[in-house]
Amino acid sequence: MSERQHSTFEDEQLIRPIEQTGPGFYLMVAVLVGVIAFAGYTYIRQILFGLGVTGLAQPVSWGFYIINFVFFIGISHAGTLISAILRLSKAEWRRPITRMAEVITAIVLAIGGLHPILDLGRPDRMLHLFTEGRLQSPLLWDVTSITAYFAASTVYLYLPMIPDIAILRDRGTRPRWLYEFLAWGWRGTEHQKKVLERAINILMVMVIPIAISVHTVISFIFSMTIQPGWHSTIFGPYFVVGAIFSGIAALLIVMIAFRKAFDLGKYLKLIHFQYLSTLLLIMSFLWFYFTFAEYLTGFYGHEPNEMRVFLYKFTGDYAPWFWMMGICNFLIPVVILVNPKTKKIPGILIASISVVIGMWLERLIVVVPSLANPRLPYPTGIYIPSLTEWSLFAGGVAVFVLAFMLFAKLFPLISIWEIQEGREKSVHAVAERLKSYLPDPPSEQLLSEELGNRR
Amino acid sequence: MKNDKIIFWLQIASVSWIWIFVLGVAIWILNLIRVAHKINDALNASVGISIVAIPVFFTLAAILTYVFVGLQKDKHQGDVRTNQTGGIDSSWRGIK
Amino acid sequence: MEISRREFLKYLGITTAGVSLTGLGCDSMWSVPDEVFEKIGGAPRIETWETSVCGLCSGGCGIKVRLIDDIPVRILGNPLHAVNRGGVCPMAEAGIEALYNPDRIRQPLQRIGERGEDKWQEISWDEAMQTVVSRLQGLREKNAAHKLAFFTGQDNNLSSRLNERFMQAFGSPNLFVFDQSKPSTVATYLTQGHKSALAYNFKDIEMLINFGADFLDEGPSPIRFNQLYSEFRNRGEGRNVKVVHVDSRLSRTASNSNQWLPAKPGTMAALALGIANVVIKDGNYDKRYIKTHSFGFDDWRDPSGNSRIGFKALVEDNYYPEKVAKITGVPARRIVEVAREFGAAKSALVLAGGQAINSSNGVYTLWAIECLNALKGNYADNGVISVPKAPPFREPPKINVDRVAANGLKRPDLLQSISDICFADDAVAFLPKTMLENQPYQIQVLFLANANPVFNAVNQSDFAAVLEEIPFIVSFSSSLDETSVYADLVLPDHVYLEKHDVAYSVPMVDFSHFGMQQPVVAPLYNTRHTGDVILQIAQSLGGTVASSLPWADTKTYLDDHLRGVYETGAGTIFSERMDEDWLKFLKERGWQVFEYSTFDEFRQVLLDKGGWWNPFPDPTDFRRLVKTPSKKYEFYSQVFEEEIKRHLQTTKVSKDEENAVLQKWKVEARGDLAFLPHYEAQKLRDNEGRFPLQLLPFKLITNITGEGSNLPMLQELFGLLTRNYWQSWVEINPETAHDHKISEGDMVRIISPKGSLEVVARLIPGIMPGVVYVPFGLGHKANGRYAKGIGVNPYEIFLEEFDHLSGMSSLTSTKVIVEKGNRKEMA
Amino acid sequence: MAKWGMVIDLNKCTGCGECVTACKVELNVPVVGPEESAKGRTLLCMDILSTYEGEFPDVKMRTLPRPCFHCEHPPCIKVCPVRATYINDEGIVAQIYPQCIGCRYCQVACPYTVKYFNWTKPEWPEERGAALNPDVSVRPEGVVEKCTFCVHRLQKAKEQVAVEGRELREGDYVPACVESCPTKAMYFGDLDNPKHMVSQLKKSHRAFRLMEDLGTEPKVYYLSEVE
Repeated sequence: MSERQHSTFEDEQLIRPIEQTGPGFYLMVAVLVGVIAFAGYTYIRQILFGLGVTGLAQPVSWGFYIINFVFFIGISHAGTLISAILRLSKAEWRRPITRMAEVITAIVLAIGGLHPILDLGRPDRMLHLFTEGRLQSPLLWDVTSITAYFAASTVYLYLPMIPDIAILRDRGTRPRWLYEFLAWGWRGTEHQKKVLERAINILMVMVIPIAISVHTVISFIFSMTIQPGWHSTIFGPYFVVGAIFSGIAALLIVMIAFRKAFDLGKYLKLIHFQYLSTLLLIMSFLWFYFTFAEYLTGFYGHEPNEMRVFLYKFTGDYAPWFWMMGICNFLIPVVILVNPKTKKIPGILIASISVVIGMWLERLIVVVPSLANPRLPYPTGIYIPSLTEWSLFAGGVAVFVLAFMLFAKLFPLISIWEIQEGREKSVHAVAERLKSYLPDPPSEQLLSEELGNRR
Repeated sequence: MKNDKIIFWLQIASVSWIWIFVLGVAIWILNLIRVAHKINDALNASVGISIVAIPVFFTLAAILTYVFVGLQKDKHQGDVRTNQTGGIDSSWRGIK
Repeated sequence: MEISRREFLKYLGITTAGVSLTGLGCDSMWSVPDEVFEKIGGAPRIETWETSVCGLCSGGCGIKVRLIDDIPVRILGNPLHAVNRGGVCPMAEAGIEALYNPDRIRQPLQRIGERGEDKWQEISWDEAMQTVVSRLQGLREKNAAHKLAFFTGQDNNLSSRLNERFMQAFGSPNLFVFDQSKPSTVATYLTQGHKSALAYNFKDIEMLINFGADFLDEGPSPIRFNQLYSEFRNRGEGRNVKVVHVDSRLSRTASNSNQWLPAKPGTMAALALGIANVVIKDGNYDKRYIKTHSFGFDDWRDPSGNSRIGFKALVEDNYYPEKVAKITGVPARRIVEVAREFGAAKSALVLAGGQAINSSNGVYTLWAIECLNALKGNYADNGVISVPKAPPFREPPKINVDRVAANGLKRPDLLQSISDICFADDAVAFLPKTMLENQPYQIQVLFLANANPVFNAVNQSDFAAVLEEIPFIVSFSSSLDETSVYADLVLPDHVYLEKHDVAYSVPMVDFSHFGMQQPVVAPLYNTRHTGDVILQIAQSLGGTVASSLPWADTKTYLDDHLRGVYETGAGTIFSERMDEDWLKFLKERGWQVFEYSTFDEFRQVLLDKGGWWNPFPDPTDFRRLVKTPSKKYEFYSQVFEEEIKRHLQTTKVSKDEENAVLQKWKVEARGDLAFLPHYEAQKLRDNEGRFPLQLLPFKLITNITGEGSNLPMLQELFGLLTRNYWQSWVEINPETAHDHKISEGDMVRIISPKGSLEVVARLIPGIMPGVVYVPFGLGHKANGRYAKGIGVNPYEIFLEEFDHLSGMSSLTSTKVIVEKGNRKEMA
Repeated sequence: MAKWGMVIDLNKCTGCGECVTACKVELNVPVVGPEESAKGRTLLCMDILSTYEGEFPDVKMRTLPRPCFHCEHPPCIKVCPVRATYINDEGIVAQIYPQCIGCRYCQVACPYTVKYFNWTKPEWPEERGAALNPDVSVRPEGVVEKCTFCVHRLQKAKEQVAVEGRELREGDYVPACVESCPTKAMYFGDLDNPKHMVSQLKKSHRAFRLMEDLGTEPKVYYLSEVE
């Protein structure tokens, strides 16, 4: 009986990776666990010997951990925000994308959110944040808003997954108890659907400001200080734009990877990539605009301290990174994505990878040069990260990939019900909607009058 | 079924957990306000943040609870396991 | 943002905000106490203060040591001390680390490895003493007492006088002092015929021209000069001292002066004479003094009726500002300005040091500079320059000399046989020349105390070779420095905080004074005061040696000297609220300032207050002091003529003979010019321009002697201003660096014909183009974990050039090339 | 309440570095050693900044002793997430070492870069034993530290004064750097007390503070050099 059931199920392909596991999966998991274990080892070493094992020093006392914190949280904007915006704007092409986007958010947020702990000199005193926290500090704003965003995006990931979980439950996929538990008794009745839809709609509206607040608040860590290169009002929106920018790129990479791995070409069509990469292109321009505005104000004002940081980035020690950032974030994506010939999957992949690298560099460019150029005549410090920092960075990425793979093992990466809903309802709904955008057809009377006049 | 009962209670527990979490956050923030008030240090900042943060968390918990309660209503409608068309797509069709 | 502190702390549950006062200071709520932290806790914490004298350089600064439960924890300046007046330098402050240095020698050591291999075996004091005594007895039995040599360091304390006494009683003339900060007296001798060290009274001067003496970093007693230089510009409107500094590097001394005249290295004589030229032309000199108290200023006729050239004509003809500007690189306008100001000043002083002394033309340079003082009449009785008397210590009993000792003392010392230097007093650097050839005899036993020529001499490798050959070497060092590792036996001395001594007559201080050094803590290890060891050796040797050194220990020896001060009642013990003027007031009215009923009381007060001084010295009568043939200050040095005569052991010297001697002493001038101060260009070996840059060393207040390298605190603050901690660097002018394709922070290799160094480049605009500077003090090959292998020692690559008149090493004669190294500096 | 502040007369300062050494000894600031030092981890709660002006031969070197400026509006305390750094009502900006979680935000936020982080465990040779200043706690690794104006001395002075039953006088409380300055270039006292030297000196036409435009209101004044 079940054989027949499976064969008739239209979106069988989406479920298959959950029920079948190849050797590649295990190999991949082994490699990732290895990387994570090494990162764990270096972190334990850091706890034992203190932050001295990093490349941090005076005056560059923030480095990779903070850079990665900002970077990962930025990536997390891929998901919930994009999916919420697309849902809200009723963009029908969103259907196969939203789930992946939301998963990225939840996982990366967890990883990014833990990064400040890596950065602590005394992680054993973490609890002081809860007993003695001081809400005037932007770090606590971060704690609050990241917690809120994590909670919201987890809920936002979970609720639309309920119907899909119910499918898995009904198919009897193992572990059954898990799906039974998570399905929350979904039967797909009219009432249930209404409840879910309403909840999703509220969340959709709510999650957008939370997401924006998160990256704004992260930018506040820097812009609330009075340090040259940081103390800028543009930082909030600038960081948000950068976050969405890197988020889209990360989403594209994940989509391309899983399209290949799970053979999802049927669902993730070129058009999806092209739409999304158009968004990426827009964000690239927007990012450039913000960068330009940010640096022009600094340059034009020509305040000496500001200028020192500025020159350090443009012509000084950080010039290679700075210009590479410009190339990665603007030149490469624009060149590739403007030309329809290169705006194909390989091109998009290259553009996305370049943007992710570029955005990481941007975080580096934000954090280090301001610290390396103190106002008073101290020596400018060169920051060279140590193996510990690199391995923890690799560990962070590995945790992300592993968690994503495990998620894909347990749940469908593409929202089955949304695809089905699209197939069954939206074609008609969109036609209706489109009709409502168009000018109304002329009435009979007017038509005949017109004809009469001609005669 | 006994299994169903256990799962139901687990579900209840998970929904309560979100409330515990939300309450925890609220208590934490209120505690910080209390501390700030006590030593007269950055009280307004604390209050300002609490005004924004606490409602957000409560709304989240409320939405989750709303969905949970809402789904419970039709929990046993149509035994899906005997449904020939397979899975939830039948119910979508039914709606249509 | 206002927090009521009390409430805040109450809330946090801690009482002292991160700094503890009682108990652990941190609340148990959070604290994770460290072991060190716990160590501090517990004891009753009784705070006491002890005065003493810093022993890390020859500055003799008074210190005040803070003790908690009798453990010294901090060193501060003794505010009552007349020399340093409460100030100390970073070196003194870090002295606490000398006491607790983990690499101190804790027990007598006997060498078990090869010479210099640094392998040792601990032995008992008795055994060690027995070895030393039997060796010395052996020498005396063979009637070879002179074959004992003693190398010491600073000599301005009473225990070093004990060493001198021991050497005389034993019968050896070979005691040599290796003190870098000792001012050279050769120029004084040439012009005035005496070798007294001069001191200066800065109280009423209006202008000071400093030729190359980096007083603020090198001292003697650098902190005194820091105070003086600070005071110079804070005397109040119109009373400030105008300070002009001449040097090729903008040192801290230069930057604390009003004007910096960067003269090329080795050309200071020309600059001094250029200033003299303007002063003489303007007639702005002390004509009365020159007329009545000087010789050789104007042209003169010798007894045979020949016309001889005088200083005035020499200067007027040869050292006009434009020419001097060409030689020195200082614009003529500047020279004239400074000279006019100098001439116009009612009281102006000229000082010299650093590269003015340590260059191959050092004596002529110093001489030229001294002449400026003479032009201002400073050697008259205006009180600016004086020769301070030693404190009125009681003279110890006469030394008994037996036959063996008398024989030994009759022998020439090791330097007397060197013919190619004129004055051997400061010529310790020439010791290897004779010792390597066992001339005039071979040294059998060598004592080392505070002397480290294997580190701080430019011919250090020669010294090492000398030490290899000496049959028996005893070191009294408290740490295994470069020289001590060659010893056969190490009899460790106390660290200065553990011993008694009296430090007196700090160079350049114009009043007589002494500071009491006393143990502030019981010796931590099984070490002994070198004075005690010397006395004990003397006792064991018996006979006249024992009877000449009759004291049971150093303390009684010191007390014996102090009795003299007590009995004469001169001067006063340092005291609170008794400034100089008030004391003078009392003294003038014939009141004894303090009286003590017993010597013990006097001694106790001395120890409490830290020392004694005589703030109202009698003015020096230079007329009585000057011992030249003309009985006057000699611009034209007849003393030098006499010296040549003595050297040739004739009374009549022919021109050829004279020229031959001058040739030997590397003097280029002939005839009258050789006997007048003049500028002689240095001959620098640069192998056809292969070595385009000149290398000079400089010193830092954070490690004045180079012996502070085993104190981690000083290593960490070594290059405080350039931020080169725990490392050496080279200072280069940005232009020069650009020409050699070197940028800030590059690792560079400095190559001289003798060797090469690898250091970090620092581009500093205050360095003359074409000259590079490397700090002295690091690059130890021994001396403990903190010193060894850190930084480089520039002396390793300095050429072994000397001033053959004084025998001093020349530090301005080395040319180098600076090449970019391979690796970039981290940090 | 007193407002403790410092005046540094640059015309008197010769840049000898004694204040730096005194600070290191008084506050038990550890020596970090050559490797750590090369990485730029030297701890100097008191520091001397030196700059060169002009080009050869018209060069001037300036030295500027730099303690913590104990700002009246310190940017560091605003950002501390756990109240490990705070300003007390006598104007001293202090750091509570047992409270600090080592996030280094204050260090990053300080426009004067006066805060330092203990990257490694502070170590002294075993032989040194208890020969440290018992009035000041030894920092654990992983916390930020700074110049405290030797606030432990204030407490000692207050206890002393209480025993003697009198008011706190000028000179009862001075930090180690001021106490040890050989050229007496540093003054310390109550900026609000017109009788104290510092409150007179801060009105001098030579007085200035670093980066006054930032509005941090430093409580360390400098008296400029007289040319």
